[in-house]
This record gives sequence, structure tokens and C-alpha cells, in this order.
Amino acid sequence: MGLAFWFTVIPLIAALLILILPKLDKAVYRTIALSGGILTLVLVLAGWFAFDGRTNVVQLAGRIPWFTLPGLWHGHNLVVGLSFGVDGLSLPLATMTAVVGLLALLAVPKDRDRGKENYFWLSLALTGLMAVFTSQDLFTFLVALELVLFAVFFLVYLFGETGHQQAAVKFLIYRGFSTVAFMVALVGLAWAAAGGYAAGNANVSNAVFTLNIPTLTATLHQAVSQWLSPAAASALFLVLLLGVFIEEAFVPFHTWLPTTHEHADTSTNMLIGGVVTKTGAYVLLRFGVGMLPGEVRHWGVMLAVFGVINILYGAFAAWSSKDWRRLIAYSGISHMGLVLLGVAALNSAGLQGAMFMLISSGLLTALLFFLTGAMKDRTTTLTIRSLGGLSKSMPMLSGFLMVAALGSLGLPLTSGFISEIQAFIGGFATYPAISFVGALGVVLSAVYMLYAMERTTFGPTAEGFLQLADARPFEYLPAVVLTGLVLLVGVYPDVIGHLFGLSAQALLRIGG
Amino acid sequence: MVEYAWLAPVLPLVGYVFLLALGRRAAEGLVAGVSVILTFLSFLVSLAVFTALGAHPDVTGTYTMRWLTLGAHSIDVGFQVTHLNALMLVVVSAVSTLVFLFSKGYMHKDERFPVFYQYLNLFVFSMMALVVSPNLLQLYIFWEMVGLCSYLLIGFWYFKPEAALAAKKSFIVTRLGDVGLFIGIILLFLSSGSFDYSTVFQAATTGHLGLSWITPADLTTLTGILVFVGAAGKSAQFPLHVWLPDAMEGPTPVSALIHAATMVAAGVYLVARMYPLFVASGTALTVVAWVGGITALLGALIALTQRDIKRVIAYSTISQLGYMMMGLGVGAYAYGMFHLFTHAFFKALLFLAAGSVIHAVDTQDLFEMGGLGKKMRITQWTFLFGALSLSGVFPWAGFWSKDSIINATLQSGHMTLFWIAEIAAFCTAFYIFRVYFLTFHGKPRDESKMAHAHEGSWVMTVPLIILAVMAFIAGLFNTGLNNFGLQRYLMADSPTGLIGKVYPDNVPLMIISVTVALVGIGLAALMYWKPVISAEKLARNLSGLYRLSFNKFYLDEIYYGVVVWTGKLIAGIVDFFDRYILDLIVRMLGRLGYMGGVGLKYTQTGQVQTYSVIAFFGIMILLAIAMFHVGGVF
Amino acid sequence: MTGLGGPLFPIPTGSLLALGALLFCIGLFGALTRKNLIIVLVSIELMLNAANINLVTFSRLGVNPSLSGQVFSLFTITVAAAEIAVGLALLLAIFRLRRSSEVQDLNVHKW
Amino acid sequence: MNFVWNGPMIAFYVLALSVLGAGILMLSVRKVVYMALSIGGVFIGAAGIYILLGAEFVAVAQILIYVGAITILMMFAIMLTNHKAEEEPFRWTVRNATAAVGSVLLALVLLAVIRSTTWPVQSANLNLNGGNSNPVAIGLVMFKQYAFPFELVSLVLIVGLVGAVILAQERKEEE
Repeated sequence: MGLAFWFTVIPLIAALLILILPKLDKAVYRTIALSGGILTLVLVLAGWFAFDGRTNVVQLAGRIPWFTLPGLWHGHNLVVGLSFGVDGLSLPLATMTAVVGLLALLAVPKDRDRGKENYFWLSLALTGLMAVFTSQDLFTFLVALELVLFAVFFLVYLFGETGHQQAAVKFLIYRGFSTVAFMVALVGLAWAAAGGYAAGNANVSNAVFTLNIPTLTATLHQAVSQWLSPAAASALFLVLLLGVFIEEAFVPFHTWLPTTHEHADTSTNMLIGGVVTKTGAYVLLRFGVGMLPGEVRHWGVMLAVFGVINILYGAFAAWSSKDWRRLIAYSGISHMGLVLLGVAALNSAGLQGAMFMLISSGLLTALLFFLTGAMKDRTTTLTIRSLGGLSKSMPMLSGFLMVAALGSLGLPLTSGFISEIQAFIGGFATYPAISFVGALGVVLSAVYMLYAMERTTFGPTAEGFLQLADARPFEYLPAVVLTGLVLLVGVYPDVIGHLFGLSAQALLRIGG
Repeated sequence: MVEYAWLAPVLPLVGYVFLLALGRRAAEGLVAGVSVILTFLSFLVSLAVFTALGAHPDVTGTYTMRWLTLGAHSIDVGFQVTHLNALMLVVVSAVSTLVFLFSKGYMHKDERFPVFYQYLNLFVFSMMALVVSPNLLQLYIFWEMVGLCSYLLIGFWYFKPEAALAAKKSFIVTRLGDVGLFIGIILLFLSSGSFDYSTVFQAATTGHLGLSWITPADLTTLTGILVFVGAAGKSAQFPLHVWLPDAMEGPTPVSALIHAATMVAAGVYLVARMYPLFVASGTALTVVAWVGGITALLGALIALTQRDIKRVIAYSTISQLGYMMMGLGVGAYAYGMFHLFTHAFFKALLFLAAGSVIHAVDTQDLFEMGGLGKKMRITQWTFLFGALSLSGVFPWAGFWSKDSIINATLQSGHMTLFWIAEIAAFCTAFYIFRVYFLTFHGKPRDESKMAHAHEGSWVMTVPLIILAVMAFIAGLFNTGLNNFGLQRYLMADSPTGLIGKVYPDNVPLMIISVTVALVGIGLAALMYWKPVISAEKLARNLSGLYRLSFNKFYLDEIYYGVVVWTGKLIAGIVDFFDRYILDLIVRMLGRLGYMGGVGLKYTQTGQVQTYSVIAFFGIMILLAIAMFHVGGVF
Repeated sequence: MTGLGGPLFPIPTGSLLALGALLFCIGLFGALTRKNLIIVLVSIELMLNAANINLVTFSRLGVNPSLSGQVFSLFTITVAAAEIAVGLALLLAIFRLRRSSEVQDLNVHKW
Repeated sequence: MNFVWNGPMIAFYVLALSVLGAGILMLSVRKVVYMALSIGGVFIGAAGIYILLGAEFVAVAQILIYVGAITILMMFAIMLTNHKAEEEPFRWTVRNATAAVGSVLLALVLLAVIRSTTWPVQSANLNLNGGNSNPVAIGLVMFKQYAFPFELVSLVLIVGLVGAVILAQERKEEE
């Protein structure tokens, strides 16, 4: 069985182990969950060595067949199974998931009530997220999405702060809709690849009836031009796009994100901000650009305009945010707008920038949530106005926060910059006027981030904050790891750049 | 030697990493010692590279490695040595070494002394890496990095709210300019296919900068202006100059190094580096000249009335940067850089001397000082050297460089700019000697603070003396004495003469300029040394002008009122929209579902028979449909 | 006329089925409208009887006459007996609890 | 099909009319006791129909179980609960009207379907019982062909019995 199979299975085993074990000390559950996370990370890192970086084909694949539906469609059988594998786009995202997931597990307070449930749902969410990024099969993918949906719902519902129940329900409803949209769109894609209305005709002999994602990608490339009517292709794409917009919290379907972040706890926030909000963009890249590139081109102007709206809307909303978590949520929305712009550009720079932005925004958001969470543990508040002068009592945390904020505003030598410039190069190449407006976001991100920084770490230190302790040893680990990765990607982007480059080229080649 | 030029930036980086490893509790002597030694080594490397180039003008070179692959393009990092770069390396490393030494005394007993040196080392590394960048992307990277260091150092005393605000302001305002640069280099990349200077220039000069939506000529102008917007942000050119005076909240050595000698000169350097692009578009060059001229005058006018010693010098910096830009803009490439070279020394000197004063008296208000000359003899004399150099009095350094620019302005036919430059020169002489007389002569206006004033230790005075010497002799590098060595050196970058013109000395003009400067000095002496003319009365008689100058032409207020307020307004609207309109719609949708549930719940009567009747009737309807639709029954 | 030798079965199939149908409808109407629980139960028995009549009819007059129909009607009777026993037991329990054997009082499912 | 006025035919119509009459009587009387009694008429009439159809065993079982057991059980239940209970007069509420219309419609539909279908005809001499008497034949079928369902039904009866006892018994722990 290929390595990629185990990326998903290991956290699942950890989750099940936690579930079936009787009432034990919290430390036991923590140990199991952390071991699962560490093992996953080790396997993913091993995956980097096993992965042949010269091609973009799916590697490390693992597959278990489940059941067969015979004669489902014009005499073809449908083989349903769980299928995993990684290509140049999946591997870095899986790595980010493993890293952020492990650090989110670490960020769970040791003395948490109902620790068993927390570790269980976190491990399960990790399973789902891993499966989302590594699945090579529509069925697996949809199952994974659902898994993420309810695992994160329970994380927010059970472990959030005041008002978390409503937030969790909001999350569930929004993301539930997006999952439904994905299901419709993906089934539609499989239908289209199988010949659509023209199925059974002699001229669609190269149609395939399968759920396998690479095969679908290869087939749909011809389908659109040969037998799928433009209207049907547009309808499929728009349904998919609707799902992406909700899933990714794009304006105007974004209101679940700030609410969820505001009420969830630190570790859940790390997971949501770091990975869960990247699945939508992944869908857009994998299924939108991969399977319906013509539609991406056709709706490109709309995508780019929405991208810029997101960049600016997110930035302005972040500026007026009164709470750090809302600010981070909106900054994430702003970042994701850049992803949309990069995808809309549909050239190698834009796609590569979008992919970089996924990684960068994931790492930075997780880092920001971790740091603000650590501050909240001490100051008991994250209202920006009531903080101040934290540099004095916690210079290390403030220092990390500074790096994270600077990364988030796209300072060079952090991952934020490299993503931003590639996305903008792509954007300017295709839509110069729209991108010109979007570039305003570069200033705005500095405005809101520095405003929050100035209010939080600079200025006179309030009396109550003078005696607060700086980072504890176990808090250094997440901060150092995430900061290190942010800087690594920023200083030497080719570390993931060559994989993303291959993926972008592959997507574009298919796009023709 | 040229292939070792990378050592120049790397040595401070080593210092940074070393200090980072030492931590926040390291001993001051160790920290400062290591930093000074490494920077001095860096200076020696720079000097070696500089002289090596001087001896063999054709050994300039580019050394790169792949950094990122972007589609078919490979983006590299590395370093490139040209004559311009070598000059900048020498200036940066020289001033850095002296400022590092000075800071040892100035920052003595500061709680975060090692952190200060960390930031400084990082800055020097970034600045040098910026200078030796072989392409626009790397330049932009370090362009932002120096901005970051500036931000960190302005906000070094983060517990002062003004410092925090000033740091934020500096970052955001320069970032505003950086967006222009950002877009500019992206457009250049897209149109020429590379970030490399040589490729870009090749395309620009041959009219091959091509994008589908714009003509090559317009694109050249557009990118030129965009790049200049970035340069204007960094070099505090009107209208993006507002951050620099506020930046004086940082420690004075920072003002000397970053906000006088090096970083703010990066904008000028950028324009010089991109000169072929500007030359290819006459419009962009004209914009540079005019913005430079306006800035030179504006800075000088505001400096006339400021009370804070550092702010006067800051506005002076703005004004002098304007001169440099104007020089570049009128085509005098070599003179602009020449002024950058001399300015780095005399402005660093003025700041350090001011720092020495502030260190001694613990105030920055000119009208609390006075009579310090007796107590701080070295500071007084070095400040005087700096002031004379700034005023452009023969034969101090500033005279040669500033006069070259004014001469070039005149000879290239920019009459208006020439008059602006002369008026600004008069103001310059006046305001700097106003500072000099108020500080060092007359009677102390605040006895308590002046009583304990004394000269700093050798680490503070030695840099002052060295800089004073440089402020005196730096101008001689480009005179008839060495056959105009500097301009020949700089022009060697482009043997075809593409990068600007040089003009022969113009002795009558020199005499006029010196006269203007001396009149300014004389007026200052009459008002503040031997008070023949009452400054207060003059201010009252010209109260409108006075207030305009004192309030910096109300530019801060205009900015606040227009830019910041608009931004906040939009942010508020977005917030309102988000909270009360969008979320309201979402909540209304939720409420709609809830209402539907509440309404439908009344169908749950609990009466089983009712349910049955409904179900039965439904079956009947289905039956009817089946019968009439399928048929065959009747 | 049918190829069968001898006289035909004297009662027409249609009439028997019509009887079953009418009985069923009466039972249905009763089950839907009566208030007393016992009567509702009784009406249900009526419907079962209607079904039984059909079963026995087809046992004798179906395409393939056999005893299966009668056996099935016996099963139905048995199940009906069990049903009425449980139903009446429930009725008693409910009556003890609510002092009523009216259907409209059994509305615990009301909103 | 021609109506032939022979003995079984007359008997059938008498029985059918009495069954329907008893059914309608059940719906029209108001005292619950009378209703229970009138249902007895329906059961007996049905038993007569079974005899006419040659299903003597079923007819006997019908009389034993329905008339003998179920009707009496109902009488008991009525006595144990509210034996004076009276049904309210029928009112044309929406529900009742719907039920009435639906029932009549259903009857019409069923009758129309029955009328429009061609039913198979069988000989009067057909003997289902294979030479045995009807109870013997049923017994044979029941214990050979339907042995398993028969056992299951007995299980249902047992469960029903036990269930009924448990449900009906008064429990002390509940108030």
C-alpha cells in the first residue's frame, strides 16, 4: 500500500484508538493523538524522499476497492473505493496539513475537560483533511469533505467560547451547503466524463465511467470540446464555483468564517484557519482549473473581479475589526482573494502564486492564531483596544507575532511575499486593470496589520500586563516551526516551487 | 576582488546571526565590538572592490543562482558589481561603521542594547544586499527589508506611543510608494520577460517593452513613474515625505544612518540604477526633476521654523534628497550620486552631532538649548563643519556637489528649477545656522538642563571627527584636483554615455551660490547670534507664511483628513455592511427557515386520524393521477 | 364459453369483490372518523375482514384456485386476534392513564 | 354475465346485504355497545360468505375467533372503560368530509376497476380439497407447505398474549 494511503489512515487509527479506549487519564489520549500526528508527519516527510519531483503524475498511491455497482451506466460498472495518492499540488498541502494538525494537537490545553473528545475529533478532522488533499477518487473526496465538516463542527460546538454553539451551527450550515454543491458538481463532472447526454453514441467512445480523478481530468479535457454543451459545462462550473465560494468564505458568503474564528478555541482555530479554509481553493484548482479550464477562462473576468473584491473587502473589514481573531479571519479572506485572482489569470505565475498562497496563508494563519491564543491565555482578552505594550512582558511572543504579521502583510523573505508577487504577476499578465485595483490591498494589509501590532505590542504597557509570563518552552515549538517554515518558503521558495511549477504546468497543459 | 563583493553584505549578516545567538542579555562591549569590527571589515571589502573597479573599469560582473522557477522563466538571486554599486557599498559601510561606534556611547545602558545592534546589523546587511542586487526582484526584497529595519528602529522605544505611531506611519507611507514599485517591476517583468536590469534596459532602450494593452513608449513612461513612486516613498519625496520627520522618534544614530545617509538615499540610488529606463522616457525624467525640485524647496521652507533640532535636520534631509532627485531628473546622473555621496557624510555628521547634544542635554527643543559651545567644543566644531558643508560654502563637500547639480539644472535649461534650487539653498543656509546659533551660542534658555551638559566619550567624538573631515574633503573627489575622478568613475558604467551628462565648472555660478549661502548664514547670525533682527517680530509680520511653514503646510492634516479618513470611512462602511446588512440577510434567511418550521409545526396536531386522512387523500390523488395519466382503467 | 365442462360457479367474482371493496371502504371511513378508540379498532377489523373475503374469493375463483388463500385468511384472522388483544390492552392502559378512550385525547405528538 | 337466480346466488345477496347493512349500522348507531354488537353481524355474515365459497374451516374459525373471542373481548373492553360512552353525532367537519369523499371515491374507483376487469371463471364442480374434507385439506397444506409461517404466527400470538398482559396489568410503581 502506498505511503499516501497511510497519511490518512494513521490519524484515523489514532482517532479510533482514542474512541475505543475506556476512561483513562487525559495524558494517555494526548500521547496517542500526538503519536498519531508525529507518525503522520514523519510519513509525509518520508513521502518527500519517496516522491519523484521530476514529474507531476500521482505517486505513492494506495487504493482499496470497496464495492461495485454493476451495469450502472450504459452497461458500465462503477467501482467505488478509497483511493489515495499525491502529486505536486497535493504533497505540499498534505505536509502543511500534517504540520498544522500536529501543532493544533499540541495547542490543546493539557488540562482540558473532555480531553478525550477533543483529541478524537481533532484526529478525525486531521484524517479528513489529509484525505481531502490526497484522495484520487471522487467518492473518497466527498467522504473526506463530510468527515471534515462534522469533525470541525464538533470541535467548534464542544470546545469554543461563549456563543460557540450558534457559530458551530452557522459553520455547519454554510459548509454543508458547499458540500452539497460540490457533490452535485462532482457527480456532474463524472457524468460529463461518462459522455453526458451523448452517452452511448459512437462518437463518445473515449468517454470513461469512473470516479478516478486523474482519469476524469484527462477525459474532461476532451469532453468539454467534444460532447459537453457549453451551457452544461457552465452550469457545472457555476455550481462548483458556488461551492468554492461558500467553502472558501469568499465575499459574500464569508460571514461564517469570522464568527467561527471568534468563538472557536485556539487549536481549532489553527486547524480551521490553517487547513480547513484551504480546501475550497484546492477544489477550485483541482476540479475547476483541472477539469473545466475552458470555463475558468470564460468566467475569468468575474473570478478576477471577485478576487479583487475579496482582497479589498477582507482588508477593509480587517481594518475595522475590534478583535484579533476576526482580524485574522478577514486577513485570510483577503489572502484568498489573491488566490482567486491568481486562478483567474490562468497562467503559470498566477496558478503557482495561488498554490503558494494556500501554503503561506495556511502557515501564517495558524501561526497567528497560535500566538494570539497564547496571548489570550495570559491577558484573557483579544480585543485589540484593550491590549498594549505586550513587548515589555512577553518579548518573544511579540517577536513571533511581529514576524507573523509581517509575513501576513507580504513582507519579502516570508512566504507571504512570494505568493503575493506571483499571484500579481499572473494577474497583471491577464487582467492588468483589475489587478491594479487589487494591488491596493498590499497597502491595506500593512495598514490593518500594523495597526493591530501597534495596539498590541507597542505603546505603554498596562499595569495588569506587566507581570505576564513570556512563552513557555512547549509554546516555542509551534511558534518556531511555523515561523521557520514561513521563512523557509520565503527565503528559498523553490523548495515547494518546483512541485507547484510542475502542477501548474500540468494544469495549464490540460487547459490547452 | 570583485567576485568577493558578496562578503560586504554577508559580514553584517554574520554579525546579526551572531548577536541573535548571543541573546538579549549580552554584554554591551562584546555586542558593539563585534558589530563595529564586522562592519569595518565590510568597509574594507567595499573599499577594495571600489578601488579594484577603479583600476580595471571592465571587471564589473554578475553572479547568480536560481531562486525560483516561474513558468518558463528562472528567477535568480545573486550579486552584481557596478561602479554605482561599489560607490554605494563604500558609503553605506563607511557611515555604518562610524554610526555603530557612536551608538556604543549613545545607547549605553539601554535595556535593549543588543537588540538595537541586531536591528542595525540586519539593516546594514539588507542595505548592502539591496545595493548589489542583480535584478529588480531582489532589489524589491531588500527594499522592503530596509523598510522593515527602519520600522523596527523607529519603533525601538516601542513604549513611547509617538514612536509606535511614527513607526507605523513610516512603514505604511513608504509601502504606499512601494506598491508603485511593486507594480512597476511586475510590468517590467511581464514586458521584458526578466527582472534582470540588463534585460530590462535592453528592452527599454530599444523600444521592446511590449504589453498588449499599452504602447512601448507609454509603458516605459508608466513603469518609470511607478518605479519613481517607490523611490519617492523611500526617499521621502513630496508628497510621500511626511513619514521622515516623524521617524525622528527613533534613536538618533538610527536617524543618522538610516534616515539621512543610507536608506532614504536608496530611492535616489534606485532612480540612478534604473537610469536607462528613465532616459528612455523623457516624461518620467521630467517628473523626477520636478518632484525633486518641489521637495527641495518644500523641505527647506518647513525646516525654517521647526523647534525640534532633529526635525530641522530631517526636513533638511528631505530637501537635500530633493536636490539629488532634481539632479538626476535634469540628466546629471553623476552629480546626483555625487551629492548622495557627500550628503551621506555631512548629514550623518549633523545627526550624530545633534545626537551628541541630545545625549548631553536630554531635550530636542532648540529653544531650551543655547550656549552649549563652551561645554561641547568638539561637537560644536564638527557641527559647524557639517553646517558649512550643508550650506554649500566653499570649499566644503556640500559646495561641490550641490553646485554641480545647480549648474546642471541651469545648463540643461530648467530655469524655474534653477531658481527653486537657489531659493532652497538660501533657506538651507539660514535654517542650519539658525540651529547652530540657537544650540551652541548665546545663553542657555533652560539652565537646569544645560548645566550638566558634557562631551561624550571617545566612541562618540571619534566618529564625529572622522565625519567632519569627510564633510570637508569629500567634495574634492570630484574636482579638477583629481580630474573629476568620481564622475568619470560613475560614468564608466555606461561607456556609451547613455546615463546622463556632465558639465564643466561654472565659476560665476559658484560665486553666486556661495554668496547666497553666506547671505543666509548672515541673516541667521543677525537673528539668532547677535539679535539685530527680532525673529518673533518677523514671524508675527509674516504670520501666515510662518504658520504655513511651522505646520508643515498642513500636509499631515490633509493626509489625515483625506487618505486616512477615507480609508477609515470605507472600513467603517464595510464593517457596517458586513455586520448589519450581509449578516442580517444571512440571519433573515436563517429566521425564514425557523419561521417556516414554526409555521409548519401547527400541522402536527397529534391527531392520528387527521394524519391518516391526509395520507389517504394523498394516496387518492396519486391514484387519480395514475389513472388519468396512465389510463386504461376507464 | 370458457371451455370448462359443467356448470360454472354460481356467484360472480365481481360481486364478491365488490362486497369486499364496499366493506373495506366502510371500515376505512369508520377508522378515519370515529372518535372512540374501540370503534376505530373495530373498523380496522372490518377492513381486515374485507381483505379476508377477497382472499377466500380468490382461493376459490382465482386464476389458479388453491387452498393458499384460505390459509392466508387464517393467518390474517390470527394476526387480527393478536392485534385486537394488544390493541385493547393498550386501550386499557391509556384509559387508566387518561380516563378517556377518545382518539383526539391521544395527542402527545402535538407540537 | 347473466345473473342466474339460483340458491347460492340468493343466499349470497342476502348475506352480502346483511353484511353491508351491519357495517352501515355500526357507523350509524351512537352507543359504543351497539356498535360492537353490530360488528358481530358483519363477522357472522362474512362467515356465511366463506361457507358459500366452500371454505368451511375458515368460516368456523371466523365465527370462533371473531364472533366468539374478539367481539366478546371488545365488550369487555367497553365495560372496563367508559361503557356509557356515546359517539357524537356525525358532523361535517373538513376532516370528516374529506374522509367521506375519499372513501366514496375509493369505493367508486374500486368498483369501476372490478367492473372493467375480466375475471376468470371457475367450474362449479371444482374441488380444492383434493378428495379430503376441507379441514383435513387445510391441515395438510398448513403443516406441510406453510409449516414455517404457521410456527411464526404462533410466535406472534404468544408475543401478543404476553404483551397484552404486560400492557394491561396495573403497575404499582407508576402513579
